[in-house]
Amino acid sequence: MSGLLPRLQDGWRRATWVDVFLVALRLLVLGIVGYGFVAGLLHPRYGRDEWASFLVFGLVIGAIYALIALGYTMVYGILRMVNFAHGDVFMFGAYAACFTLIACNRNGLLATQPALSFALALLACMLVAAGLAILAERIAYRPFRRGRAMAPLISTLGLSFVLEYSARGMFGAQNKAFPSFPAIDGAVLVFGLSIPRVQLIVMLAAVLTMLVLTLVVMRTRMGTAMRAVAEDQDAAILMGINVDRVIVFTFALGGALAGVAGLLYGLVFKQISFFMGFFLGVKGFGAAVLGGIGNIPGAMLGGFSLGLVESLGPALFLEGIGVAAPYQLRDAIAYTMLVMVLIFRPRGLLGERLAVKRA
Amino acid sequence: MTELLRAAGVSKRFGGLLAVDRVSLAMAPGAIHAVIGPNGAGKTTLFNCLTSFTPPSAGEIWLQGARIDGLRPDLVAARGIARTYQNIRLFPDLTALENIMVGLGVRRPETLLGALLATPAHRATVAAVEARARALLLDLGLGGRGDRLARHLSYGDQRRLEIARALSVQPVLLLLDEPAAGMNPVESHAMMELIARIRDEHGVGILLIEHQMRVVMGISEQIHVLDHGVCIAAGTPAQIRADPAVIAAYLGARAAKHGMDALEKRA
Amino acid sequence: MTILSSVLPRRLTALALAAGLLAGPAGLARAETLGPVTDPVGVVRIPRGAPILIGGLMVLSGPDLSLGLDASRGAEIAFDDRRNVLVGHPIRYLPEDGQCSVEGGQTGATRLAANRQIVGVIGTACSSEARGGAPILWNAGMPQAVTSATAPALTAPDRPVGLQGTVRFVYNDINAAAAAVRYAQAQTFTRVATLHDGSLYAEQLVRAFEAQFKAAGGTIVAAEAVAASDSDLRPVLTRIGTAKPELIFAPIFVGATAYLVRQAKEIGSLAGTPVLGTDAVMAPAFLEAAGDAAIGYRMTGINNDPAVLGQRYVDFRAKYLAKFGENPIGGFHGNGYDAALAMMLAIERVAVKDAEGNTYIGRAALRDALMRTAGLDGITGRLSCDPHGDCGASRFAVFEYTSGDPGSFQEGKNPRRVFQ
Amino acid sequence: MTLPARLEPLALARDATRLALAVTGACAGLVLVGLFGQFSNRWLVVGLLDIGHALMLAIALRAGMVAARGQSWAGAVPRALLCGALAGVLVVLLVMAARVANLRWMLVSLTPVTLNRVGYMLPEQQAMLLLAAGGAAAALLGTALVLLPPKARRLLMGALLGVVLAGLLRELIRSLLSGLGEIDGWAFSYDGLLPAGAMAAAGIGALAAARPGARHFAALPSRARLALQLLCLALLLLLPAVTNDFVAQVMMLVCLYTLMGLGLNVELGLAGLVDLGFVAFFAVGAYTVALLTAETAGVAHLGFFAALPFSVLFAALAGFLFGLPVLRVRGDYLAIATLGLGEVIRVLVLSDMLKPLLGGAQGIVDIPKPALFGVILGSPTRLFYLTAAFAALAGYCAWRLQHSGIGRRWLAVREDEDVAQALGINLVQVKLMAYTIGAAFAGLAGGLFAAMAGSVFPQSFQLLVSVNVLAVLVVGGIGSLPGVVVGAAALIGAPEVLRDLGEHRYLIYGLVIIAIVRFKPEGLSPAAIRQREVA
Amino acid sequence: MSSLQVEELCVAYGKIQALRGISLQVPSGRICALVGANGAGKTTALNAICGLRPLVGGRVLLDGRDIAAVPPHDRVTLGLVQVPEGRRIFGRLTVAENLAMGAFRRRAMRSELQADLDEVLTLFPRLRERMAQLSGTLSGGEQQMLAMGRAMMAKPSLLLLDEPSMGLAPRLVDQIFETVTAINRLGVTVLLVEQNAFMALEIAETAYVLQSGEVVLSGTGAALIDSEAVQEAYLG
Repeated sequence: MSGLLPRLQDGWRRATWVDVFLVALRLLVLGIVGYGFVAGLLHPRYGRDEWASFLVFGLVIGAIYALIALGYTMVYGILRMVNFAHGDVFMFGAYAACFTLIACNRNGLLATQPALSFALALLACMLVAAGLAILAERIAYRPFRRGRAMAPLISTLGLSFVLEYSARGMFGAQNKAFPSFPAIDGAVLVFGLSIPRVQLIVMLAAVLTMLVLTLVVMRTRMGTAMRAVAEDQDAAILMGINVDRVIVFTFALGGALAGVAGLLYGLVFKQISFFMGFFLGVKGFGAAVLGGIGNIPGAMLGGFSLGLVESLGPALFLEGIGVAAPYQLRDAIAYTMLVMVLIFRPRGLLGERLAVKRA
Repeated sequence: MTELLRAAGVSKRFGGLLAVDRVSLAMAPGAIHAVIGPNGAGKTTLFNCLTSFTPPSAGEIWLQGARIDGLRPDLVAARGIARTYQNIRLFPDLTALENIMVGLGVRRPETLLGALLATPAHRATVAAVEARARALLLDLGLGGRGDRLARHLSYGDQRRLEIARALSVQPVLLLLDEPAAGMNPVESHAMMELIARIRDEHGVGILLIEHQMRVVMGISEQIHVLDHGVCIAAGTPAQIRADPAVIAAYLGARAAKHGMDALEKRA
Repeated sequence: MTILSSVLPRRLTALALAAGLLAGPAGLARAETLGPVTDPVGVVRIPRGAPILIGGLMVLSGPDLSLGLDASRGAEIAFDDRRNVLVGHPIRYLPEDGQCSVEGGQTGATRLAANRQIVGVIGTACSSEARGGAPILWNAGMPQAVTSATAPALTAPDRPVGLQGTVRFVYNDINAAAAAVRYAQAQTFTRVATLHDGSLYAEQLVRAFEAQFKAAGGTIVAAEAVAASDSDLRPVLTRIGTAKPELIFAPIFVGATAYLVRQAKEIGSLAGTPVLGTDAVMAPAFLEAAGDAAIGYRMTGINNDPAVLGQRYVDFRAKYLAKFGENPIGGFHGNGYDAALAMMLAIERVAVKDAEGNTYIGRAALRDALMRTAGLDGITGRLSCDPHGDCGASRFAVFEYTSGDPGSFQEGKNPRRVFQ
Repeated sequence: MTLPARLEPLALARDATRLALAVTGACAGLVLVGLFGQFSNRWLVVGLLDIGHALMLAIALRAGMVAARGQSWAGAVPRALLCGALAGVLVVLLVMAARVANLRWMLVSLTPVTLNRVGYMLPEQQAMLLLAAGGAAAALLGTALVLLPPKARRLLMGALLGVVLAGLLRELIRSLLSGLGEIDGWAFSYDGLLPAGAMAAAGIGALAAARPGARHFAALPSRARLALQLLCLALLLLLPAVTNDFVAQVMMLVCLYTLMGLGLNVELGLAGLVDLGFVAFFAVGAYTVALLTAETAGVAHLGFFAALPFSVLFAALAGFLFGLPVLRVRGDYLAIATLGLGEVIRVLVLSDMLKPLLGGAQGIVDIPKPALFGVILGSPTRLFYLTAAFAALAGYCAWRLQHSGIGRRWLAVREDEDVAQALGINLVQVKLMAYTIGAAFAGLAGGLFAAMAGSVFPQSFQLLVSVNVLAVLVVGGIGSLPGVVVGAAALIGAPEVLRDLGEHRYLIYGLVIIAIVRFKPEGLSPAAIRQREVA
Repeated sequence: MSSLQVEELCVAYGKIQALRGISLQVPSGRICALVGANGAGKTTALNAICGLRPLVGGRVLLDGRDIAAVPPHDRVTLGLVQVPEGRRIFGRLTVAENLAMGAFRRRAMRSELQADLDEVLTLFPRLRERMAQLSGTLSGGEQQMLAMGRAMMAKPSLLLLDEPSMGLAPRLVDQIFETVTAINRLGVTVLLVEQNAFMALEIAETAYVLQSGEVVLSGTGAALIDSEAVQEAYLG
């Protein structure tokens, strides 16, 4: 690049002590990561199978993060607001799927018609979650459409409490076992690695869902309208688009995806609880921001990267340093990565640069 | 006499769009210049380059002999450039007085400890700042409105308050972005007089963007006409008024002939 | 002493305090004589016909509520079993939320302590609650029957004054860890991995186990930890797998253990490795969460005489389901029941009635009676207290689940005893 | 617009049915989430009304208010009566349906006992009649609340509120009044408020609502009013001393959150920096005091007052070091970045890695209570005064800062970063100062917390704390100093006082947050400057 | 084809009166121009007509019917379509998608939409070759064409054009104005807001000159072209 040298000179002219600090910070983090990585390589603890397992685990949990992140990102894309209750929408989706499957199990449908049961559960979780997401829009967003950003944030926070403890009151405080699905038990051999079938199915289902979403957003009338509203609400109104309806649709779509995530979560982890929405919601939010909030492919990328970092990170970076119980620190690794990405790429991995014209 | 401001070949590119294209201008201390041009001609972008809000892609900007392009905006302000905005950008939830005290405070910073303990030195500073702020308000015809929230001031008052706030940082160069926008002729005239008075009393150079030609022609010593980012003409009001390129830019290319005819008729 | 005269000095002290004169330190309630009873700590007078108040201090909300709410419900059933009547007075049970934190325990305890009519408290559920709450409660002369706070420090011989009102109806970490070590040795395991979830309880147990196991000549091949909110334990299990342990000691709670046993089955290298936990998981709730993956899972538990169990627990569960609409949600409902039972029995032993039918209970006497609980046939087993207030039986056995059906839960059969 | 007369009954029936359905839905929700089940065996007024049914009646009352909207007496009364009665019948029908359908495998709160309690254990027809009558009466009351002349409305409202408050806050009231004489027996029993007490409470409520002194108060010179207000404040401060330790404990928590709220207010309210990792600085402060004072930690064994400055200092330092890189991030991105930092700190504190220093999950115990001139500040009351003193100090600092040039610069940056920068304000410096000062306040709160708790555990430093502080701020009114106190009292104090809610605490907490934000989006006590302008 | 009647329109931004009671008549099938300097209130007037700005006073009548109760997005189905200032195309959508958004409210047969699309592409042949391109990457002139084409896909009977020539090279300006007359010939009433006054006045049958939120002059386009008042309005 020909402009590099002048840019460097220019940069030096403008550098402040903050920049120096940031460079030092970057070097420090890179140094720790690099040291841990190299030291880990020198004393290999894991074989090929373990690494492959880490990869698969990361992709599976990443797929669930990604599905949750999509809901955050779509709503943010349109309203520039964060929906704290989204994690609980996910939780309700999981409960809906769980109870549908239990009902199927009670009348024997689960054993005789596994595909139908699955379809019913899918339908139930998507409907319930979409319905709750619409409720969230009604209660926590519509009244504040033109207000300050803090009010909807806090009101969705309140809604999150309400949903969580309603679920506790309605469904009980115990960990609920997700009905087992004999049809998808067992493992398959992929490239000589034994991978549980359910994980393959979940990954597949997640990818399929994302494909469907992409099709909906990219190919349908409503999806195009969503993108149009996200970009310019007034211009969309001038095209006759009912912005309110598009927003409701967006919430419903995000909710449905969270519902699917709930079902898949249940299939993989086989138990659900009223409290799980909070943690997974925060992670999903993190994944959305990591990818660049408001950006749909970004949410997917963010979800998978977060999942992979959580599953691979401790083995990759902390193993070599000799930290005690590295997997206890995986949230710390995940959040550190998130913070680092935000510091050095303030709009996330795929986020756009600051809007060009402001004044 | 050194130049107050010199811009040489300033360009600003946004993606594929060249919003400002090699614009040069020079101002003497205490001069009043105007930048005019149709919507989207790059006038505000030029202001943004001068204040470093969006640093220019190319070119150099010198203020009183020191190079300032690419400097952090607050440092540019410290060197003595202050501005107002096309769509008024006051601090709406601060009072008029506080709006001005923000600007004054930058030049007379308070210490944390002083503020916490209310030391005599601190109280003296505060008193001085407040007195100065009230004087500025009075000066711009806003006396008695100091304790009202900026958002609740009338439009004309908001415009004047914005100018007062810009003056509070004791600039050597004041950039005014459409100071008379949305005003009726009487108000515009008053604004024109105010601008001239500010120049005389505060000794600042003034560069303004304005669409109301009455204002521009009335007070500017030099006018720069921008079209598509290019400076297509520069000169005294009389020169500009007669420049066919200017008329073409404003009224439409094909109508330039008409415009000339009309002008000639009037002349 | 009338209420008026007991309150006035307090108010005067308070006013003096407000004026800036800080009075002397508050100590234990002073010796008191009321009616026929004299007690070094204080006496509660329950007028004829008035209810007898028993407090509760357990986590009832937030992520840990399955510890406390479960125990609190167990206590409620114990009161129900007595038709809510004790020494001729109706029982009023006043549960407070300790939020499984120091500050929550403190706030809940202050609220209970403010109600001078409360004779004793069921709880705490978490050791951190006990840290915050126990001194306040005992300062007010209220002994506590602990349901699931297992930190050894709570009943250590040299415990501070504030903890001396604490009587524990759950096992003590050191004993449970010792039982686990004995089991590992008996199985001639030398390579053991440990796992905790960052909770006070699990971390403490793991550390106690590690120390004792190493002292006995064993090797800890992996000492791992996860976050309490983790549901994906497979990466950490993979890591444990590379150390090739013969046993995984993971004394974590119902939800996390269910994740653990399910996911351990998915890790090839851990397919045959047994997992050992504690009493906390000896509950149908665990089978409900873990299903068939529970089969083969082992835990340390009180070594009960089958005669004291059996039908009683089945009845208990039916009552729980009828009253609360769900099966027991955690592993400490039995401890809650037993703590309440012990409290009631202790009250009965020390309560004195006067001629008008008023009842008097000495606070120190109640604590001592609680501490002298012996041979109590509870839901969790036959309980006898040691001199320091540890009443969770110190005789341990190891149990193993044989079926994943929650309906088949019956101590002795599923889980069955595999070692004692 | 007037409808043809024959359509009137139809519109009436439609309105009433719609409302009745809404009421039924709300009541069903009450039962489903278990609120009814828990509260139906607690009396609001002993022998007359339990809290569970009181909640149902409140819903019907609200429906009556809605029914009266835009109506005259003639239109409203039949609507209300019909709606209330219909809802009563529907609720009983739902109960019958629930018995038949038996969904207990899914919905755990539908226990037979609870279902029976809905209808007061009566046979179905009688239950229907009773609930219908109750619903109609409550709806009628709601209608009356809207349509009565203002003065009568105020009286009625006051009486109702009086009873409800007396019923819910009975323990607080009893402990407050216990000094005045024997009120147990006629006003309160162990089960709650007695009918006679309820009458008295209604009378007092109505009297308070009539506000006989309001006009005199308004007529007082401003100086006297200020003095009166200060007197009220002083009385409030005396409350813990004259009541009991529980009140002191709750007020101390309120003060602690006020302290944190003041810190976050500097960051968010003044400088506009959204911070969801605020708890990190709180933790730094708490652990500093713990490490420096605890006998078990073995670092320094300082006294509390010697250690406290360090906790402020270290928290401020942490704020500075975090702020430096993170403050380049804007808006919602800043929220998640700070959230991440907070979580990283919590995980590290908890970790086995740092266990040798910080104790891991076992935390640090045996932190001595503060001692001032040889007096040990051990009781909640004394700790309350200590915390209140520091909160007042912090409040004074915050007030000084807000009204200084520094505060104005923060406000300018919050209102418009670009313009502030163009005025010569160094954004990095100004934001960093806000962040550091906010962190220092949190550190102070943390230090006090450690002393109050006597031990610190990582579990006390959850994300929820940051979120609560944020909610305190928003509920109180962002940028308003009195708002912080009001918000802390509303969100931290009120739930503690209403501890009877037990396991449903967070459910109610969430509902209250939604309601406050919905109906008072500027907060309960918005920034003074706005009030001044409005007046 | 629709007629538009605006009576005593008043709009305010907070305390600032942006329109102080303007009245306009746009007869069916005609081109009407609204000219004036920056800040005169032209764009505000269009936004008020479309319902994007609440009215403080006055009425907007479309074909004689008061449309105050019609929400802005439903005004499109009445045939009232605006091409906003600065084009406001959806830059992250393709050209084809942008055009499809224009037809968002139409429940027409696929074949009918295709026919309309063909018609629009005949008006703007440049767009045909760029159908799959992200519209944010188009040049300024192409974006203007797209904005107009998008509006045409809504089958307007009254088209409001806000500064279609802004920021365009003179050659393109000519082209745009030719298209405007072509659109008008297709039977669409046009209300044209322009800074490029002479150009607008040349093609407009009637015109209004706006200054500081008031109509200061009106008449036929041809009559206004030579008036000094227009000059005055621009060059002071």
